[in-house]
Amino acid sequence: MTTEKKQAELIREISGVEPLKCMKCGKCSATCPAYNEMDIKPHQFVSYVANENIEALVNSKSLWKCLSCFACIERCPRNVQPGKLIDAARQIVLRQKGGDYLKDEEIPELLDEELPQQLLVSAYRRYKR
Amino acid sequence: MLKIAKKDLASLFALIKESGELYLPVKVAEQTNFAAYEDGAEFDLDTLKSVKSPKDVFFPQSETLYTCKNEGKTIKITPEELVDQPFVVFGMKACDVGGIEVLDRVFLSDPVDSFYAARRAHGTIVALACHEPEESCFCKVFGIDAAEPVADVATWMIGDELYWKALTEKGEALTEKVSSLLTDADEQVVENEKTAIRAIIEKLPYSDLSLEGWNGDAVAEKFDSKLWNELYKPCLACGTCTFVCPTCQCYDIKDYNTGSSVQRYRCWDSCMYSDFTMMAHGNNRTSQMQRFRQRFMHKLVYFPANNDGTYSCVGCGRCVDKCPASLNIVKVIKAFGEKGE
Amino acid sequence: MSVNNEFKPKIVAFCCNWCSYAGADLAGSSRLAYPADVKIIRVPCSCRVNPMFILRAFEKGADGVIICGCHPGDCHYSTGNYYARRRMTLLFSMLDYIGVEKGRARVEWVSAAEGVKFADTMNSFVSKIKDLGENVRLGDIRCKN
Amino acid sequence: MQRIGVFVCHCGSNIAATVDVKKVVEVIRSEPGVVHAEDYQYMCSEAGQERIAIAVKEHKLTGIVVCSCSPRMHETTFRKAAERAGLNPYMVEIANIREHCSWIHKDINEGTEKAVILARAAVAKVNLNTPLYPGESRVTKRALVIGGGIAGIQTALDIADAGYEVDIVEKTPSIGGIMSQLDKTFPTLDCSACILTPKMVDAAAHEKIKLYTYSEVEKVSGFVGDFTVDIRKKARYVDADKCTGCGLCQEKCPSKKTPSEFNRGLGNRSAIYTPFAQAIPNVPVIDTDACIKFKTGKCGLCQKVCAAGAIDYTQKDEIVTEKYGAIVVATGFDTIKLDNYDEYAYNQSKDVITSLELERVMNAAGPTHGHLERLSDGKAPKEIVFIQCVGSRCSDDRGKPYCSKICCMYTAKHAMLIRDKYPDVNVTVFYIDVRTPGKNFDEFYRRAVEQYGVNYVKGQVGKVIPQPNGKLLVQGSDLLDNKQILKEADMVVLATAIEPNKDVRKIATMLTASIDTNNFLTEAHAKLRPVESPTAGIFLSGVCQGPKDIPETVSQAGAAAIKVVGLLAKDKLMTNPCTAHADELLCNGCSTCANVCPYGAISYEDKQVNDHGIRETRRIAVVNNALCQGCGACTVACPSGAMDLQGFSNRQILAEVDAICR
Amino acid sequence: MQELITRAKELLENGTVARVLGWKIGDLPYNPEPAFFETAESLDKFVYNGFCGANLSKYMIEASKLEGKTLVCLKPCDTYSFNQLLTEHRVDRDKAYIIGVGCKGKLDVEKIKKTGIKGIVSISGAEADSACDTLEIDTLYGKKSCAYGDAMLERCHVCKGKEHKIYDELIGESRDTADKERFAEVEMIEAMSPEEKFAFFQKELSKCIRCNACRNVCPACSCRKCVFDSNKFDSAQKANVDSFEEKMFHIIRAFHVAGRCTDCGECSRVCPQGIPLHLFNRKFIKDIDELYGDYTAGAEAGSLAPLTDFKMDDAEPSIVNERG
Repeated sequence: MTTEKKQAELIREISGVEPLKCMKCGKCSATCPAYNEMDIKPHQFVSYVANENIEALVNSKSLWKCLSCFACIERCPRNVQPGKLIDAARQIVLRQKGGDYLKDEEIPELLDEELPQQLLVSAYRRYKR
Repeated sequence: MLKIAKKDLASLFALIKESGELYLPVKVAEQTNFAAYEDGAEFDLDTLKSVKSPKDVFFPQSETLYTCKNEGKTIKITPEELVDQPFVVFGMKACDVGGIEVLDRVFLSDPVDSFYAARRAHGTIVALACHEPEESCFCKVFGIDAAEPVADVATWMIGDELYWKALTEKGEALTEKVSSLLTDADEQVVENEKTAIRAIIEKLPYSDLSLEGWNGDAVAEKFDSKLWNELYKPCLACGTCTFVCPTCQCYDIKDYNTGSSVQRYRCWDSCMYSDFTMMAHGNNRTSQMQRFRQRFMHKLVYFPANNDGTYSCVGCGRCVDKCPASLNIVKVIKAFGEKGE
Repeated sequence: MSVNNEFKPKIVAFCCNWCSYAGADLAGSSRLAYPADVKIIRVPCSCRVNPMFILRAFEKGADGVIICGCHPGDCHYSTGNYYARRRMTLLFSMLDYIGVEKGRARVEWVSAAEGVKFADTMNSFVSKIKDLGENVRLGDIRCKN
Repeated sequence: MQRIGVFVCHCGSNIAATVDVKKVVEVIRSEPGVVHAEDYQYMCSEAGQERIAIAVKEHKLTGIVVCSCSPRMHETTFRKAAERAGLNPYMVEIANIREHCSWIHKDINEGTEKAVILARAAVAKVNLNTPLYPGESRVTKRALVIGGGIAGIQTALDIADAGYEVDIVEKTPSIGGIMSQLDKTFPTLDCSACILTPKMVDAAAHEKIKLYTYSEVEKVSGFVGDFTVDIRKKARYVDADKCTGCGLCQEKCPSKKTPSEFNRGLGNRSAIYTPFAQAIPNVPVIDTDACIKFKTGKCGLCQKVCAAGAIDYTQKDEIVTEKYGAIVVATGFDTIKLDNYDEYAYNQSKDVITSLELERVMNAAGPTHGHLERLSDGKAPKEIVFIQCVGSRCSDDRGKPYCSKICCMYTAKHAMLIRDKYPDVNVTVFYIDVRTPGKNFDEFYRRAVEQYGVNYVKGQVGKVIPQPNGKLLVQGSDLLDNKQILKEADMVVLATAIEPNKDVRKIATMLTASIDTNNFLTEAHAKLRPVESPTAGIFLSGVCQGPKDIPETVSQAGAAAIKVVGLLAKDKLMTNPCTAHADELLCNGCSTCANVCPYGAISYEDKQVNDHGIRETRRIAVVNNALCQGCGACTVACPSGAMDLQGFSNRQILAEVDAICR
Repeated sequence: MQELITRAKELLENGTVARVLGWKIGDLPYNPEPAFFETAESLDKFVYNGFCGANLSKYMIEASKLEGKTLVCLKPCDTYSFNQLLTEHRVDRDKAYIIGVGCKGKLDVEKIKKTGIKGIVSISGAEADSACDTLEIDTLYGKKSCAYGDAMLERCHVCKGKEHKIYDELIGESRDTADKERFAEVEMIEAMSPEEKFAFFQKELSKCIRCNACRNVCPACSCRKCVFDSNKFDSAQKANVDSFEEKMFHIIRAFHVAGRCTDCGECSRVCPQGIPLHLFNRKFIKDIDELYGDYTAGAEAGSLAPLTDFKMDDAEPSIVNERG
């Protein structure tokens, strides 16, 4: 089994997402507030995992642009839940790096004034070990 | 009086087996029943009562009578061969032997049951006295002495030794065959054992059971008693009491289609079953009450009526031990006693 | 090995009238060979097959029993094979539990168009039964002679 | 003991080549019960059948085994031959020694041996055969159609035209159904009313058709050929015999604020109303919830203005009991509720509407008299966005897992009509797939794109955000350009999923017709019996069975009608004698069999039995032979073996098993 | 127990019930029998103790045919059986007044005897209101004792819980007795090789005497006439001539009660030969749970038994070959 295949399986396992359920309607991308920041779009996440193209996925900007707002999860008509895939891909990276993606002190300068407080808390919980 | 050390019993059994089958209590999956002794089998002389009585040695639960086979458009009938080799039953208790006497009255009287008769003729019974009788025993009530069984050979297990005494010609012959393993013994040890056993029997809870009023003349009054209507109610209509009983003798005759032939066989039946004595028109006894009554009337009234007052119960207490609904012949007798019926 | 070659298993196949029996007919009209050890009993539906039939076949000396029905979802009676599927699953599980060799009884879904599948199934089933050998664990001794 | 004759067919060399036919005859002769055996070149030929007839007479045969080809081929032939010879046709069994033997085995010994065993099995079975007689039940030559939409109307017309009486029960005040609410129909763009109204009139005028409008089916009993149905005729408070349909009452009614069901709530109607102008019957009903007379006791204006004196406030619901031979379910559909789809702002903005509402907006008789305008401010829209698959193809519990099938086409229709009438309006359609399988369907869709310049965007809309300026910000994907689109629209039209009418579950239960997880009625066979329910005598028409467009609905309606006619044409129903039956003395009344019966053929009765002298009343299973199809599911479900199947009885099958295992 | 008797007398006397179905004191310390009491006086012989293992729900089939209501004492596990009988229309709810009686685990005298205790004269510690952990046993051969748990029926060690699933009122305390894994024995057998499995069952079933106690006591075997007593399948063989017949009987019996068996354990309790018959039924219960979702027969009256139900995506029978 190739590394990518293993990783793809790992992503499926962590996320519990079955990418084959996707009917390629694009509603996730249509709904995503961070769409324009992303190089790989939410709906493509699904096909990247389905096609086991993980290397490109984990190196994408999108991975860290996703706000985990779960709009895509909420609205996906097929219960594919791309947001969980993105999250799982992040987990993979984190596990590989073996550490935190960000240091605490790096965060304030990255903050956007308009970001909701809740998101901050959520981000800390997610990315800080 | 002869004896043999308990540890040498395996050799004794091996020797007996050299000249024919040997049936004795064998433990299989925690339960002790009489079975043909085979090398490596675990014989068990400590358990007082085998689950089933040993009557199936002489009257198997199921036996083929004859076989029919199509040959073209004709049918060939081959009767089953009768037992013609000697065999020994070891370890029957006094009550079990009493049971065989009851069966004799049925199967050896005219018309003689040739299958049963052949087995009786070739079988030698070695009976074993009851070392420690149990609370469900009531053989005394039927005049049976558990301390001194009457069979071809009587034996007593006392401490680490088995005491052996031949009582009949068959018994003598068997003793002769195994004499190499037997040594002389002190009669007094056995007498002491008998006294001890009888003392326990006196203390058994059922020993004072009264059979007053139960006899062959009591047909009408017992039959019509209202008590049956209450007594039968817990009865599940299973055949446990019948199949563990040493005296139940009813059988059904059925056919088995093997594909290439038809085997006519007989198998134990139970008067507790709804299809017992089922005939073309239906059944004589239509309710469980009637079937229940039949069992006890047969044992305590009809049988004595036809057999010089002999009851067809020997007080082994197996039904007391095994009835799933805790019914038994003692409760029936007592219930009538209490009501004075 | 020579013993195995001589062993002619008795195999009973229960086929539902609408799919599998027709599938067997198609296998026949397509001249697709399978061993003559297989004898087919026609039943209206796989749900007509009572576990007692299967045990009875083993009792009387069958070495293998196969039940064929319409594919799930295609039952002529809509739902019969769904019931059959549960019944047979439980029965086979029990046979396995009491120590009967796995594979002595089988269920296959064969449609009326699957003549090839029917023949293939019978070929593989017969060879499986030949591997397993004679049915000694189920069966009445009285029927053995 | 039977007297069985065995007839072994050579089938030319088809059988004889690999089966020693003579040997089979010789061996089978010694089987118990066999009194005659012979072979012949072609048993199925006239001459072969004649030999059977002769043997039946000569040897006084009571049973016949034919060793030949598959029973699926010639069982009927030989049964008929036996019948002609005076035997019960069910005393015939076939041993299939061609398809299952001669054709697959090459070795003649092997083939012969197997043929003998198959013959033996058949003999063993015939030994236990008993004469079977098909049951008969009479057929009431009248059909009931539940639902008066296009499906129901068409079914009724086709049945009536074939000469049978048919009643339509419609729960609303008028027949017409959803089709009457449509403006134009794809792919020809005919006016819906123009093609539907004549059919409604035909149905009303047809001497064989009786309409029960504003009525509901209350109770159904009986079985195929002989249903008894209670119909509740709800009180209209208007005497249909007197009413002239002048409409004055509706005009004068002071209570005019009730949302019109017909206009999908986009306009209002009076308390006394007919749903629409062309309603049939053209007799109004009083909505007691809205009527001032009923609410306060005062008013009574309609009664005063009615010259015909048709208004009767004392009318009561009436139960009519009718007998039918067949029942057609044509209960149709509705659009799903969009309460769970907040992202499309349907409940927030009046300018987000469903396609069915757009039909009313576009319709000249609708709330805007056919002018395309925003319902919020009445302004003409310049930018319209259509969103496809709203609630369709959703595996979550908000929507439906299936494709609603009609949306792609009607959206193309709407887009085209708008672009045609208002060329300055931009139309954008967000789609996931465009599905146009149907005659002239794809051409129609392509016209929308190529001729009318409708902008199709592949991608779903994520959300619709009402803006302070009254516009609707539509945020969607363009998957082909891989970009997110933000578009300001004046109107958004949602292609809302359709679902079976809510009442269908209740009706299916009354009819013991099965229903799938989406509440569509199940057909008897998905491919071969698509217009019949598994319950005999119940037929399916229209969307109650699955999403359909009008032409499909009409075709299915016709198909259901011909099935009904086929049934009603019979004076009596011959029922398959190979049905289940319960041994009364063994039955426990435990309901296990009924639980597995796919046809609802098993019911329970308290019966007096005499069980070997024990007389008691017992709950006992009773099989309705008209409904039972003979699958045998109940026979295995029954633990006591009380249920058995005639023609495939336990003992017959066991005899075959024994014969094979011998 | 006194509370139970008092209440029963009250209900008899005020006419709520026409009779009481409970247990009558036996003539040995351990053999109370199921009994009907029709008068307040007769209730003096009523007993409820550790040896009242009998599941009385099946007696309600006949009692449902009688005039008036029958007060029936049901232990928690018996209520499952009652519900199942109710589901199958075999008992009449309106004819039953159910007193849910407490249960502290029921005793098996065979287990006591297996420890070598014989000649039992009296037993203390088995009373329903006793909280003893040890049974003090007086015998003809001296005083003995036995831990309550060691004398308990197998079923009580894997008790489903002490909640009554159907009742009119509850009387008496219960004690949690489950201390073993319910499917452990089944799993142990499943893990055996086919040869070992076969040897195990061959040995156990060789003891079967076809007395039908297991069947006749079983509340799920409520058929008016068992298929093994009728000629419907030529299955009325009666005899134990060959091991096949016992297999056939026990497999088919287990199959017929599959999805209906409440695991009340009566079959194993009554078997005179001590065959662990529950192992058949429990295997099916385990299979059903694993393959078709957890299902407890009798937990709820009116539920659809797994064998009269299906899912489109049920496992194929070949799963048997795939599992271990």
